[in-house]
Amino acid sequence: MNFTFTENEETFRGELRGWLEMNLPKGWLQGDRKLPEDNEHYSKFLRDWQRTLYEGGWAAISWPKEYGGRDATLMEEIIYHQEMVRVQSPPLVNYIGIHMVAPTLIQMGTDEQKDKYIEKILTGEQVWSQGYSEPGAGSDLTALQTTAVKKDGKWIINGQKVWTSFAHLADRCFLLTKTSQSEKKHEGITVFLLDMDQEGVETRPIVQMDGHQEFNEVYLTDAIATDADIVGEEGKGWSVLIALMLHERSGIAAQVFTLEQQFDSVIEMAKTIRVNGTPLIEDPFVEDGLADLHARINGAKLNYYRNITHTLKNGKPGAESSLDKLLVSELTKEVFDFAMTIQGHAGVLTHDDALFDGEMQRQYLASFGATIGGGTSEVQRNTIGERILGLPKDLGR
Amino acid sequence: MNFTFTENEETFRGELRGWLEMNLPKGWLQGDRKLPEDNEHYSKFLRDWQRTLYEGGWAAISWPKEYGGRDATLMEEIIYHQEMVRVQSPPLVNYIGIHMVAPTLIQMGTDEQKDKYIEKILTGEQVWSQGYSEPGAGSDLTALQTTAVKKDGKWIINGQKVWTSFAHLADRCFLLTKTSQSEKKHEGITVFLLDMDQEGVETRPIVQMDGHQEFNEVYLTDAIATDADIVGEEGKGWSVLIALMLHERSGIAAQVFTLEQQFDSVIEMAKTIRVNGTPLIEDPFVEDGLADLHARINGAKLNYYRNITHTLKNGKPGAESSLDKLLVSELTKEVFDFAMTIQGHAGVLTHDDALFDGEMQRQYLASFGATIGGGTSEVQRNTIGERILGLPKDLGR
Amino acid sequence: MDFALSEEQELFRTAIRKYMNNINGTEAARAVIDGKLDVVTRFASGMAELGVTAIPVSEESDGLGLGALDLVPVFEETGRVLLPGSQLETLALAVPLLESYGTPAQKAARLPNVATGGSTMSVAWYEKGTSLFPNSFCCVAAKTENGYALTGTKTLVPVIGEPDVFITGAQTAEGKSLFLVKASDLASVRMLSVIDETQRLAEVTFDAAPGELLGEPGNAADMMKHGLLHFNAALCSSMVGGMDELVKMTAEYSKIRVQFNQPIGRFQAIKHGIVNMKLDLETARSLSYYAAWAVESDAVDKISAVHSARSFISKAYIKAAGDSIQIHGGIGFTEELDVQLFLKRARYYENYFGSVHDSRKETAHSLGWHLGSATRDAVPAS
Amino acid sequence: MDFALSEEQELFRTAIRKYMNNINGTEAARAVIDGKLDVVTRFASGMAELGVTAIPVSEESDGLGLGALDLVPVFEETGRVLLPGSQLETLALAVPLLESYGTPAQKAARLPNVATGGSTMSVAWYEKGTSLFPNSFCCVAAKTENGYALTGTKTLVPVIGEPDVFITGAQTAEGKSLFLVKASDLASVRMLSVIDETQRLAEVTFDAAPGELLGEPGNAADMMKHGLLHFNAALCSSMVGGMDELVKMTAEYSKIRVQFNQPIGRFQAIKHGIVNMKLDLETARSLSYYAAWAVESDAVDKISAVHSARSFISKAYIKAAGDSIQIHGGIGFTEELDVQLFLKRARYYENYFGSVHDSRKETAHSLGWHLGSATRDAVPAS
Repeated sequence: MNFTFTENEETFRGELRGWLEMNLPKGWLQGDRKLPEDNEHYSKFLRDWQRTLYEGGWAAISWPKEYGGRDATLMEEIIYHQEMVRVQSPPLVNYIGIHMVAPTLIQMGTDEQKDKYIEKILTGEQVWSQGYSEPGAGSDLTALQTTAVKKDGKWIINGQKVWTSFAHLADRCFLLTKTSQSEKKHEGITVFLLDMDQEGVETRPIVQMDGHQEFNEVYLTDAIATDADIVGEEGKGWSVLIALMLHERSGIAAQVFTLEQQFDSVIEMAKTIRVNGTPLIEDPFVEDGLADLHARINGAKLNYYRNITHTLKNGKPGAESSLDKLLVSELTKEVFDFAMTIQGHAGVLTHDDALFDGEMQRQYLASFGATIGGGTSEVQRNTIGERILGLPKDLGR
Repeated sequence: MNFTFTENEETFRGELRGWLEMNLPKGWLQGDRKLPEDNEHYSKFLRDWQRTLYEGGWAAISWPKEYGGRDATLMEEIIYHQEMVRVQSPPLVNYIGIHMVAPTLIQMGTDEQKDKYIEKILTGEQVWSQGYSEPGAGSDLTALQTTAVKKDGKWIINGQKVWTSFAHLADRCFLLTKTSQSEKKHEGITVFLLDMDQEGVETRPIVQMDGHQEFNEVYLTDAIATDADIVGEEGKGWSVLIALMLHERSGIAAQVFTLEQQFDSVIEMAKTIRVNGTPLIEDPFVEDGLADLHARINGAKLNYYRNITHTLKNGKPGAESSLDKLLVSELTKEVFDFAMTIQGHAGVLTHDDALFDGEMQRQYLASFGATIGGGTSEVQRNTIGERILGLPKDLGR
Repeated sequence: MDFALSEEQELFRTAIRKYMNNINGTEAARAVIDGKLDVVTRFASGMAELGVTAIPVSEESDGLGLGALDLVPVFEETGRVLLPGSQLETLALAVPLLESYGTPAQKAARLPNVATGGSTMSVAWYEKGTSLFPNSFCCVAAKTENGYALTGTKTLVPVIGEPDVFITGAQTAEGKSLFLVKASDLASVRMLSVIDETQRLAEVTFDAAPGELLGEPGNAADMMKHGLLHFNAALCSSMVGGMDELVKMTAEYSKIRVQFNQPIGRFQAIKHGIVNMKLDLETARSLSYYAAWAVESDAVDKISAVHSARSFISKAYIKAAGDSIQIHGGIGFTEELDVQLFLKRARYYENYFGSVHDSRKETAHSLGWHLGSATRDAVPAS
Repeated sequence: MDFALSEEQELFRTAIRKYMNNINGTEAARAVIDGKLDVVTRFASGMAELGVTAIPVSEESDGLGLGALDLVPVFEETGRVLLPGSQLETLALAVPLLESYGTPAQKAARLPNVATGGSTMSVAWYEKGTSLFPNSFCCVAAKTENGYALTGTKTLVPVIGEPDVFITGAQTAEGKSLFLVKASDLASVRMLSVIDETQRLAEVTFDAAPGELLGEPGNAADMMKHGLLHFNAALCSSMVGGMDELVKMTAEYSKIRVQFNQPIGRFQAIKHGIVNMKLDLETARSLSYYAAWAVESDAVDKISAVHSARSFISKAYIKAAGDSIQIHGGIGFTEELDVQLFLKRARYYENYFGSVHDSRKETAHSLGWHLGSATRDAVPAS
């Protein structure tokens, strides 16, 4: 058992840190991390950042070298996430392209698809979204109703997608459709690489309860794709989706480190805010609650390390790695809930009027999305119960 | 809204109090409440107590006067439970006979059955048990497998019952059997009034985790009953069971008041036990936890009062009264769990070596039965969800 | 024993709910979010026409002279639609304080006006960087020829519906005292950003503002405690109304939302989750009824009754709203649905004039747990 | 990065588990309940033969000189079968105390004997009516010609397996100090009733019992804190072993128990309940591994590592056992099944040498939360 990093790993970290210091947007490291509010400037800012990452060779470190990556080891990937979280780097606008679409195309795309997309994904020239969920297909993705029908050699796509992240900025969409009705619910699904820039595609932002608009509804009305846009085989989209998900090798590294960082800022608050001259942390309930959270957050991080160790030793993650998302997302909610409670009535103030940091109030609201998006906690518990503990499958599934 | 009792009600309370002071076993009110340990003396003690109640006219106050009851009002029943809990009266050995079997026989028994049983139930001459659960039929009573087959004019009964309370002391059993196989799971069930004193009936005590032996397994091997022992109609036992359950008019009054009393004794402990000279209650975590429990216990009691009010106004309980058992049983577990925690390591001592009252350690262990017996919390939640909130029925039921 | 609202009270609830139906749920609350503040005064007039504003005002001051129990249906129903306004502060805090501590002249000058809906009041108690409980004042009241002149800054002051008088606190030679200050005498008002956007809070400054002493000087803490018993009982009703609505909307949604070919309410994770909300709701309702009864009857256990209710319900409301969001799934996370409004409101109330721990401490002390001998709950007689 | 037990450690686990299989689950624990105390010494010898007793003893004292991590598989496996005995007290508390503070003569006199299994030790720290944390002593040690004479009464003293030496605490002129007292020098031993009947606790009295000073006089509190870091790390492993067994038996039961024509594990209330146990188990395991690593490596965050583990696991073990009883239903409430034994053991450990709140307070202080500047967790380097 050891928690040290190798010399190579530390060198890698040093190189990244040095590059970040030189290349992060101006004032970023000093705390000026405001993103532009209007869509156009926001989009440009993020695309510029991805371009910068690309030029530094830091956009897709886990990709093979031949495609412009670094063939990074798993530990390097983890260090990468640690450092990016540490500097609270701007979001990666093409996260879906870099971490999901391109690795999947590298694995199973046609040569034509690789030529057409991989480089543009890397440079950020082409931003990708994913079109999975639908109003009637949330936890149960197989219930999707968006159809693609072939007519005169073209696929005509109709339906509605929802929770399509980055769709308002995206040029392309990794789109799940139904191309045939089948008895078996995982069959008849086909994945298209859809051009978003066409008449039949309309996006409408979803306003979240925290005021942000990261997701969209996408309306598809006779949108068009071709055979060349199909990933893998027609009707075998479900296995493409599974393959895509397996590309997230480093799992929820970013969320683990972000949670840790957010907790640290709550600790900082408890040490800073004084009530009648006494720091909050001196309240025994505050101390006790934070120590409890500390233990559980550390436990979640250590679970993650244990799972990483398993991957390092066995080449692939063990079953227990599916616990990580559930633990981290629920802890995120708890941390902010507790942070709200201990601020007293002043905790209702937000933005510039906040007691400590108005962003905390927004993060509290945002935290409710953590146990819904990417698989609700309920679905996660079913999966863990059935896959890890071997409990009988749920009725109705 | 008012919480006062009428003059009649207070007179009733006074009469009962006076009678209890005169008639409780010697030393009982002063705290000498030890029951005999060996079965024979235990049984005699409890039968004597029931006889005393009977002679005072306090054994079955809610029964009609013609059967030896008092035609007590609901409020009088509640006052009765309050007072019995207040003096921590000895258990009513024939609880099942008094509160369930006899009222059911009064409602739907034959004249012969009434003549044969009612008075003996009242006097305690005949103690009753109930034979519902089986090893394979716990939460799902309809899965029962004990059969009664008619042969030469007699019913031959075979099977196994479990969780049969008081069976080791009982003379008779209110027994659920299957007399025909039916597609519909609530059909083909017949209730017999079984004589326990026969060769085909063998009882074996179940040792509970708290060391007590209140329940039994009952093995039925060619046990015999006659047509005259059937309650209601052959094959319609399920409706007999429902009728029987409806006779618990005052609901969980005894449990509500017991919970309140147990909580008071935890408060007493927190005020009494000193750590380095300071009472436990001065520990902010103890104070906070107990105040939280106080609120919820009071809430459960007030819910009960609200439901009683509903019964008083409408002649029958409202749907919400089904919440009472769930709330009280879960709170009982929480109270003792908390009581264990705050005693520190000395909390592991029990009996005469206990820090405060060794009975508390046993009650902690016993509390785990509260959310299992009489319908598990899981089943209760299903029932509430479906009957009160109108949620869809569980799959598989 | 009769633990239920009276027929008249339930009838009044029906009247209010009927009026609320015109609002179409949270429409008024959403109007405030959109900056359309005129709805506040419009609905305040509506409430006055229904007679709500006269309920707690004594008959001598042209009110109905009714008690805390009569406010229960009112605040359950306003809480159900998150009605924006200062009803709670006016009717359940300012009025009880004036009724208990005001001089005949003070009452005559203000209460009839409140009863008719012509005036609303608010409180300015919090200061920056002092206690989380609003009884630490740095604000100073200097004696003048006619009364007092207040100087200092207050924050977290509810100003929705433009109250014309604030009850505020300041230091005097005799200690912490309460004062009435007219809205027109404020030196400045700076609006604050609030997580519950259906509220309007401000930081206000007094610059030698004329203040009318309320009650005895030096007696602020006791008066606030007294006023807050009334306030918390009413606040609990408002939260119960919100919880009731949450249980309803969540149960309904779980019957119609289908996933895996099943209405999600069929899955025990969902079903039992909603049942837990229902359990909390009924406990909350019982505790809030009893709190109102105890305040109205001046029962010996009124402090523990109110603070038991408050400590339980503050937490339960937040939990119900959070669980409702989870059960609604993605759509519950959007601004489109009302669930998030209830969550923000629940959070807004959590520490309003005291935390859950504060209320539990009040409960423990009022029950005599620290005195070495137990006092029993007044109900039932036993 | 390598966060896993080594191959050797896992091999050792296999050996111990194989040996434990002969015990047939909780048979040894149940034997103690039935008063058959000879099993304790029998299994103690067995453990010694496996080399377990030599693990923490240094090579100079004829031990293996291994660290806290090597005890992890040992205590997970003994915890899994609730092995009765004083292994925890001897190997994870007395040995570390002697190794750290014993004189060469004290070590030579006792440790080789412990390593071979010839001797077991225990601690006598609690006194009646003092602190819930066992560092308040009224017991007195008077200086004599040869050493000290101890007088007083200790309670909650583990005496299972007849330990021949007790480490105890008493007041001296220099303050609270630790002493070694031979079992044969006890004036009286009175057995106590314990909720976990697989334990044997006694009240013992010293009447001028000869005591050998351990470490510096007046230094008891620090020594105990040091010893308890070792102890708590090992205790956590023992609890993790119990939790692991609970998850297994509960999951298995839920697959075979049929109600409503379904294995009950199909119902989400049951399924998610077991998943929650599993989540806690994995967190507990990670925290316990890290605690052992931190103790073995003398890491800067060893205090928070150990107390984070302890505070989480003490609670999680009780919860797992309670939930397991509920999921087992009626049969889980009987003495027949093992679940209740785990519950009683979990409860037994809950406050053993410190409560959950104590551990959280230790965590907070060791992380510098009260110093005005945060110290970061040592892992990962960042």
